[in-house]
Amino acid sequence: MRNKTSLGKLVLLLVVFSLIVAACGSDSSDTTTAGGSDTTTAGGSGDASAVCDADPFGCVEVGSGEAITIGTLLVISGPNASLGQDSQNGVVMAADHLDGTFDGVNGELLGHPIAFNHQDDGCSAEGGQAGAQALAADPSTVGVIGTSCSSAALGVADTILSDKGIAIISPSNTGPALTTPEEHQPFYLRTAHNDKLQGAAVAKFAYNELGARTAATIHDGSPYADGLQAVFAETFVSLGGTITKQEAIQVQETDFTSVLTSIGADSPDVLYFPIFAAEGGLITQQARQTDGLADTNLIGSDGMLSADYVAAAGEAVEGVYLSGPDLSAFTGDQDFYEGEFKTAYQELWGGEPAAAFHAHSYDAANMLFDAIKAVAIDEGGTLYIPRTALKDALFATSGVQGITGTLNCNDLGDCQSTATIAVYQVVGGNYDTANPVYSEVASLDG
Amino acid sequence: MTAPAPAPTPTEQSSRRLRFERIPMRRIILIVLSLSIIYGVVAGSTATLRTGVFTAEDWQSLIINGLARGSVYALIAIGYTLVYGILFMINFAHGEVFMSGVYTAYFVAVAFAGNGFLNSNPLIAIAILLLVSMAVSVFVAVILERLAYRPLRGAPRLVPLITAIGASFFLQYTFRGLYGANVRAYPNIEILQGKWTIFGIQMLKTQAIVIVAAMLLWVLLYLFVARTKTGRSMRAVGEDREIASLMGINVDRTIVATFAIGGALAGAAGILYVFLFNQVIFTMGFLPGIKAFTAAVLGGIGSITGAALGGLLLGILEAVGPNLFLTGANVPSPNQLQPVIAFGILVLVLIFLPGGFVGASEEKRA
Amino acid sequence: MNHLLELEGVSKRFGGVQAVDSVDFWADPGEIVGVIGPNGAGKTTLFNIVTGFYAPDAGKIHFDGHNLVGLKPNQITRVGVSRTFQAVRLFGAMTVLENAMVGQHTRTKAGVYGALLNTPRTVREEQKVHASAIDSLAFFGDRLTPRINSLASELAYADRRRLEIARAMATEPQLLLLDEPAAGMNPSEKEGLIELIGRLRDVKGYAIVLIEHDMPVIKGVSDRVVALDYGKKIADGTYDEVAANQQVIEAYLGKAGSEEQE
Amino acid sequence: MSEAILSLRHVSASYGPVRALEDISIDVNENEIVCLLGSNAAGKSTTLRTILGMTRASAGEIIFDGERIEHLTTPEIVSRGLTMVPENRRLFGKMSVRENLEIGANLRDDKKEIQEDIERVFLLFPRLKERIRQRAGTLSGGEQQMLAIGRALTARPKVLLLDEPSMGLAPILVEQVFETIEEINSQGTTIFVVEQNAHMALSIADRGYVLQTGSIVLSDTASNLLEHPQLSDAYLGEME
Amino acid sequence: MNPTAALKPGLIGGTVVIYLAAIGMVERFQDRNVITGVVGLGVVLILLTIAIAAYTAARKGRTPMPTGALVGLVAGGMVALITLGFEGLINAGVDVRGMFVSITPGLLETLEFGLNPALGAIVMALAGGTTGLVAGGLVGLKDEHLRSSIVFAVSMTLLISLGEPILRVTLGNLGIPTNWLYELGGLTIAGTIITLLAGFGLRWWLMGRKEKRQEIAAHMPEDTRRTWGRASLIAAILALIALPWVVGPFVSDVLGTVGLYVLLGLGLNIVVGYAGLLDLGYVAFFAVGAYAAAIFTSPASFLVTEEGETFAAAGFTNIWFAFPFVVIIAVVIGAMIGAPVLRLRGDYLAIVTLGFGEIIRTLVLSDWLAPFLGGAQGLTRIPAAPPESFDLRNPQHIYYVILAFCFVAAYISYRLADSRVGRAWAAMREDEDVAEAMGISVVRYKLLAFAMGAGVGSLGGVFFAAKIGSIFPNSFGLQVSINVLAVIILGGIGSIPGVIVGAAALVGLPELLREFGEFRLLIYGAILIAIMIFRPEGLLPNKRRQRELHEGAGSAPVELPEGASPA
Repeated sequence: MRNKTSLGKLVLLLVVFSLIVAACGSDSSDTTTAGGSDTTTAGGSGDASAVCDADPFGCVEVGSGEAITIGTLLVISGPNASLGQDSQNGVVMAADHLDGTFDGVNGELLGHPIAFNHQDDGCSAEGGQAGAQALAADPSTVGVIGTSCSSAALGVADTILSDKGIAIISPSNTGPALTTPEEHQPFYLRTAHNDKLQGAAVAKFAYNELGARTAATIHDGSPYADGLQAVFAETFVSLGGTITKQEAIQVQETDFTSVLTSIGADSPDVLYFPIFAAEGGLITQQARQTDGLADTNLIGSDGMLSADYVAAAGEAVEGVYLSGPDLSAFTGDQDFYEGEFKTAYQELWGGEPAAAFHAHSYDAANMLFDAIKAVAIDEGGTLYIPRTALKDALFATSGVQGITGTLNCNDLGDCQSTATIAVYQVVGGNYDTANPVYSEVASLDG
Repeated sequence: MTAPAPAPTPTEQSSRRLRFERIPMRRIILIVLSLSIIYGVVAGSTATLRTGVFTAEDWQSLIINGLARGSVYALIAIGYTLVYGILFMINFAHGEVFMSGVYTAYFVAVAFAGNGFLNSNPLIAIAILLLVSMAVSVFVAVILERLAYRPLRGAPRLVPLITAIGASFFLQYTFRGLYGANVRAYPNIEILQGKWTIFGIQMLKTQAIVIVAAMLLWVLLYLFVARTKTGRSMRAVGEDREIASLMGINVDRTIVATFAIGGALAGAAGILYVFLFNQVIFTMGFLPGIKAFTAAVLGGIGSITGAALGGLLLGILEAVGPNLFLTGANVPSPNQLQPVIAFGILVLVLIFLPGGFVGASEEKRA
Repeated sequence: MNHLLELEGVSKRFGGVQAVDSVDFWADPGEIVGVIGPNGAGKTTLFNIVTGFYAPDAGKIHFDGHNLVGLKPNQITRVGVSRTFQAVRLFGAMTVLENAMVGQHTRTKAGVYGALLNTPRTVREEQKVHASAIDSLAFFGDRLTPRINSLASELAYADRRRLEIARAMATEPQLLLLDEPAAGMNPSEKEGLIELIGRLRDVKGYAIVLIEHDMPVIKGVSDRVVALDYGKKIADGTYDEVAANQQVIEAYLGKAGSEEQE
Repeated sequence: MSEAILSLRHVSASYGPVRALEDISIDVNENEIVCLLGSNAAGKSTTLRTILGMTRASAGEIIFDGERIEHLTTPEIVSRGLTMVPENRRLFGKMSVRENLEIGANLRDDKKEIQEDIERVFLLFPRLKERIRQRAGTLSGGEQQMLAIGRALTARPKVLLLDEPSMGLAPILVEQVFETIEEINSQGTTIFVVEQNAHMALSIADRGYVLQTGSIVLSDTASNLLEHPQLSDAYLGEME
Repeated sequence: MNPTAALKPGLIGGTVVIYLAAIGMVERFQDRNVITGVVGLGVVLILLTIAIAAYTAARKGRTPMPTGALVGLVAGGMVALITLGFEGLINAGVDVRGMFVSITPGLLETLEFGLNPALGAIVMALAGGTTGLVAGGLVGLKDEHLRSSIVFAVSMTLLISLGEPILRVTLGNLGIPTNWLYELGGLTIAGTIITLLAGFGLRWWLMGRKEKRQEIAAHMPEDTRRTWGRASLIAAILALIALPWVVGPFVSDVLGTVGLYVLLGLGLNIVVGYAGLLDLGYVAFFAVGAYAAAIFTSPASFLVTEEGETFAAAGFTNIWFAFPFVVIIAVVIGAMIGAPVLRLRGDYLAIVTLGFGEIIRTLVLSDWLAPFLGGAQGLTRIPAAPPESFDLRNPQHIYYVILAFCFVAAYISYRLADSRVGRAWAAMREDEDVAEAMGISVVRYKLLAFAMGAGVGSLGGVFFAAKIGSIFPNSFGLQVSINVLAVIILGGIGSIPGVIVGAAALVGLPELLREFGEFRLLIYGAILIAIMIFRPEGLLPNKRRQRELHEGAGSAPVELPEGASPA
């Protein structure tokens, strides 16, 4: 994971250099070849050159002992950095776990180490473009985990990478537009759920389970929140409810009492604010102190499904509903996420996860690793990974258990095409991912 | 002038042109602009009030709220105003001075919460937090002056302003590197929870405390500046640096003292801020900083009273403005437009009262 | 209205100070008027009022048929009044030539399009500006011409004064207001200045009003001298008349001095 | 001239490229009133500013009370007993009369004695006592000059420098001011005054120097200077 | 040698290293190989800092070599001690990372060279000392040729290693194999040695030829020199034209972004550099340009109806037709915003313009105007401009468009600077009162500058929209204004080549080092401060501006006005 500084070589190099300088020209280069290769069986079969020639985008060639380069294109600077950093942590952990343990050292894939090319999507279109161009330009990029923000992907990163035949899997793009038939790019997939699923599920939960008939929404100007609240409002109205107000706030603001007073004037049954931890926490606190909102149910979404949010909201968080993937529906090792994974996360990154998307990115990275295993052809230690075949393998992902649920990629790249969306309630200062108060299998087709 | 008018001579022509140019176009545009804004505000407000969406209690609590956040702006604004009063530079990085103290005190608060001290001895704990926050802010402010601003004394005015913008980013990202990018929640202090009813008005304890504490600090500062030797030196250096040194005042030390006092108030403002909003993040200084600066300009930069009034006014306008002016006009999501109102007011004040509400007119000719 | 510049009852107050108190003042074409008075008498304020930097509280100002009250400084320059400043205010980062070229601003028209397209008109205009600036500078013999490409801030002090006058000349004024042109000059430079001011009037035909403390200069150039004290005009006449005026002597030397003289 | 409390030896100073003072030497003896005369821009103010370290001397020595001070900062020089009533008064206009007087004593800690000194100033200028709470900026010109002198006095200087105390004052006030200066001198303070009102200044001074374009052209006793034919040439021009 | 003299620079150097470590820079940089398997960028950062401290101190000391070694030893020792301190705290069970998130096990491992703490500390101190010794030795090296060649060789090696993302791809495009040079993002050992030798030899050779060249240049006749100048200009233009195809799409994209900032910088330069108005809300015009272009052309816009195609018929769905209108709109808006506020003094104007920038950003984000401007969802699907073969979404294509408009803007700037208008601006910048007295209508010229800046800025917006294809409100934050300002300040306010250098350094370099994006603003801030303190005129200053900034006393009044007017 981290480069070690080889002291001996460094000193040697310095000495050699000064000798060279002193002698002014006498050369004593000693070239060492990097470590040997151990052959592991790769999943792909057949004659590499034939397969590669047949693939319209060719193959990525990973020489013996060379690393398999995985790109990430996540927001790691600016105010949203914690979101992207969290996702990036998930990707790194997936590589770490290739050898079955979280030990801070990357495992190997098919006998090759994993190298990352971390790029910043800046949570903006221009950031997505620049980062995608950088990844696309590197012929060794096998696949990309990203982007963090839908605006960095839509028409930008998805197009640029698809044009190059590089698969891109987003752990946190939820904007519906990305996987509509008009907009979808052939190499784009995502493990995040489409807003259509989550927004609609929350609306159904509010109307059917909570018996809410009036609702208000707040978004923070991000396409994510705006998209979710729009789907929610649409579904809620179609179910027969009334939307009293659709408000918006500015990020990095801290005082939302005037918004809440305005919403409180109608005393809605539900306030849905699918935003992020900082502002979400403040809204939760301030809503509890607002007169008209005393009996209003507060609902957030996976942008707030994090320890950060719970901490930020303080005691006011009690009773808040949060939607997200149904982690309890995971049929594999029940304790893996809560136990081994979360412990390792804290160990490695020095704190609780700041967002929910590290899980999605962990799944995305594993999806990519599995697909590589399936299509790579090993010839004498050199791997040949055909790009189109890799993409096809990714789109063929079906019934795979990830920590966010079962991954079934549809033709438009939604790997949570049928997802179990859960609503958790915060009780006793925490939400229990093992015991959702509501769970629904939602399907994009339905 | 009964005779047929002769062809205008060149002088007359230019005279006519001058007569046209003498019309104060700018003033006319400004009057039209202000009238239309006043019309919009009045019409919007009456429409809102007529709908009766908001009750009197709603308005009351909004105003209290505005006062509380305005009090925080006021304390930060005083830091801008003090520095401006003495150096005539906008210390753009003052918002980061504010952030540095309260963010550092967070770790003390967490430790106190961990061992129960925070709720067993809340007053002592809060006093220590206040001290830590103020000390760190003072430290950052003084270092900033020494390393970034002092080498630039006497440079053209824009040079220190640009430096300050640089310092703002530098400090923000230094603290991001040190303390991380996550939002962090201050632990709850139990005695601050709940509401009080004062003069028949219900308000949160925290709001009441913040308003009172800010007023107290303001009075203390006012007395400090008016009564102490250091305060007098600050005023003297602000009025005439050369004559101040003729009075035996050490100008450098006085400037450092000014930064330190501004820093101390920012540190205190930080703790009041977390009473209200109890979270910290490395970017938290930027917006309050800009707003406090706006408040300082509103009140008349250089004036301590002006900064306090400007802060309160801005706080109230932000809290009440969008709902009052825009709801009636059927603007969707009016509260999203808060910056438009805040900065709109700033622009209008600077156009019509270049010296702010309190300060004397700064323009040297009409 | 037969004077070139005519001030009637002009007053200006700053806070508690009546800087200019109901002053009548005039200058005729081709006339050189010296304005004298002790420090703080309101001389520079008077200049600032005429050139539009201050609006008078009361009074009328006419110049060449224009009412100057309410005009901005740049408009007043356009109708033909130009000035220098008490503390030389050159564009220090510009060359000597550029300073003089700026003076030509109101006499030229080229705008953005002209500059971009480099139209023949612009080219001609630039040539004219250049020539006229050179011409203004040449008026000072070999003092400025050899230095046209040096920075204004690099000039010797007296040359800066000269350049400021040259820059004012480049605006092609009818009336030139000089604020203490001799300040900081040595006696021989002052001699030259007296000669120069005379030449300005004779060759260029300007009317000139100058504020000056240096009495030999005032005596050497003025057709008429106006004395101010505490914002009031206390004397107006030839140099000898004004110099003999008891009020003027008291204003200058102090009462004690004048008593001793008696 | 060993008893000189303040002496300038071959001092030169410039403003940017312009030489303002050229090799000037001045001695002020204890308990004297010495005046420096000269026309506008002759370098009078520069001389005072150079003594106080507000403008740096480019050459020469300035000796005060046996110590070289040309390298010290202004506050350090003031702390040694030298202060100035600046040209145009330059009071702290936003402060009250009392505060202006108090700030003059900024370097002193003896509260009681400061109070006594302030009372002494009020004795000298009873008008100021009436205006004790007023903001200095709202005083009339004469009152401002009184306050400026009072502000300098509360520093208890050994030598008081005055820069054009008569400027902008009505003749009657000018006389008052100079009478006060004589009185201050008689109480034991050495005076070095820069003035354009030559007759007034010479009438109270012991000795005088005449400055012309940065150089001393005349120096003599006050009475001799009053008679000196060159004085009117150099300073008053050809007015007489 | 005075040992205490080494204390201060040593401690400063050590503090800087600790700072860099504590904010996480060392650890993040260590992920990047400099020489693969030998040394990472984090360690290079530490050693470089110590070397600089030692070098500076050694230059002042009379005995450079021991001074340098001592400074390095002090710095290294300090770092070692603090590292040990952290180890101790962590071992004592103190949750150091609870506060300082960047003090990670990985960082400590790096600081200890992967050895055990005590041994690591000794090695760190010794490494510091050795580095200082080498740095001091360089100072002491009398042979100018040798010293310069060594410094050059090391810097070139570092640059070639850091330039790996571009160089590997570029060389690959040119068909040159790079396996011998690069490995896992860093240089190979063999590559390092070859690069060092090549750098050393190149510099040595160049230095030898320098004198000869100077001699030739001195004797070159005037017209030959002019021919040479013209030839090199043509060569430069040809190089600019050939560039995108040599460097490939990624670097072309970066070049396009750099070009965009050059365009914006040239526009802001008119406002700040020529007219002297500090505008902190320049992004407003960038936003106006981008949104106007999108509204005219995007099928998502309210102007373009599903079937009506009213605007399509007028040719508006094409960005080429739209852009003149966009510029006119921006100029009008610029004048409208400028008119009421231009009389404000410098720093007030700065804040008001900042406010306008925020107002515009809020408006494009708002739900209120969302039906027109798209609100949070932005405006997407901005169509590619014809002809189809010249798709602007292709970085290699849009590069040419931006390049062309940069030339236009540079030409405008260049022509204006020396015209009547430029003189009026320069005069106004130096002294508004005197400019007014010279007949210059200050308000009119300020307005002109503002409007022109707005026009150029909107042009930047148009091509931004064309390049990205979809625009979102968060692309138009205060950050953009600050970036553009930083670009022109770094390059030199008022200087046209300065804008290019500034954009290349502040926009180009960070794009190439995107993986360190989190430190971008930190470095921005540091650069702004450093430039203002040490070189306020920028890297490639405009001559006139340089004088203004260094003048100080030059234009001050000579004698303090004795009879100052009662103002």
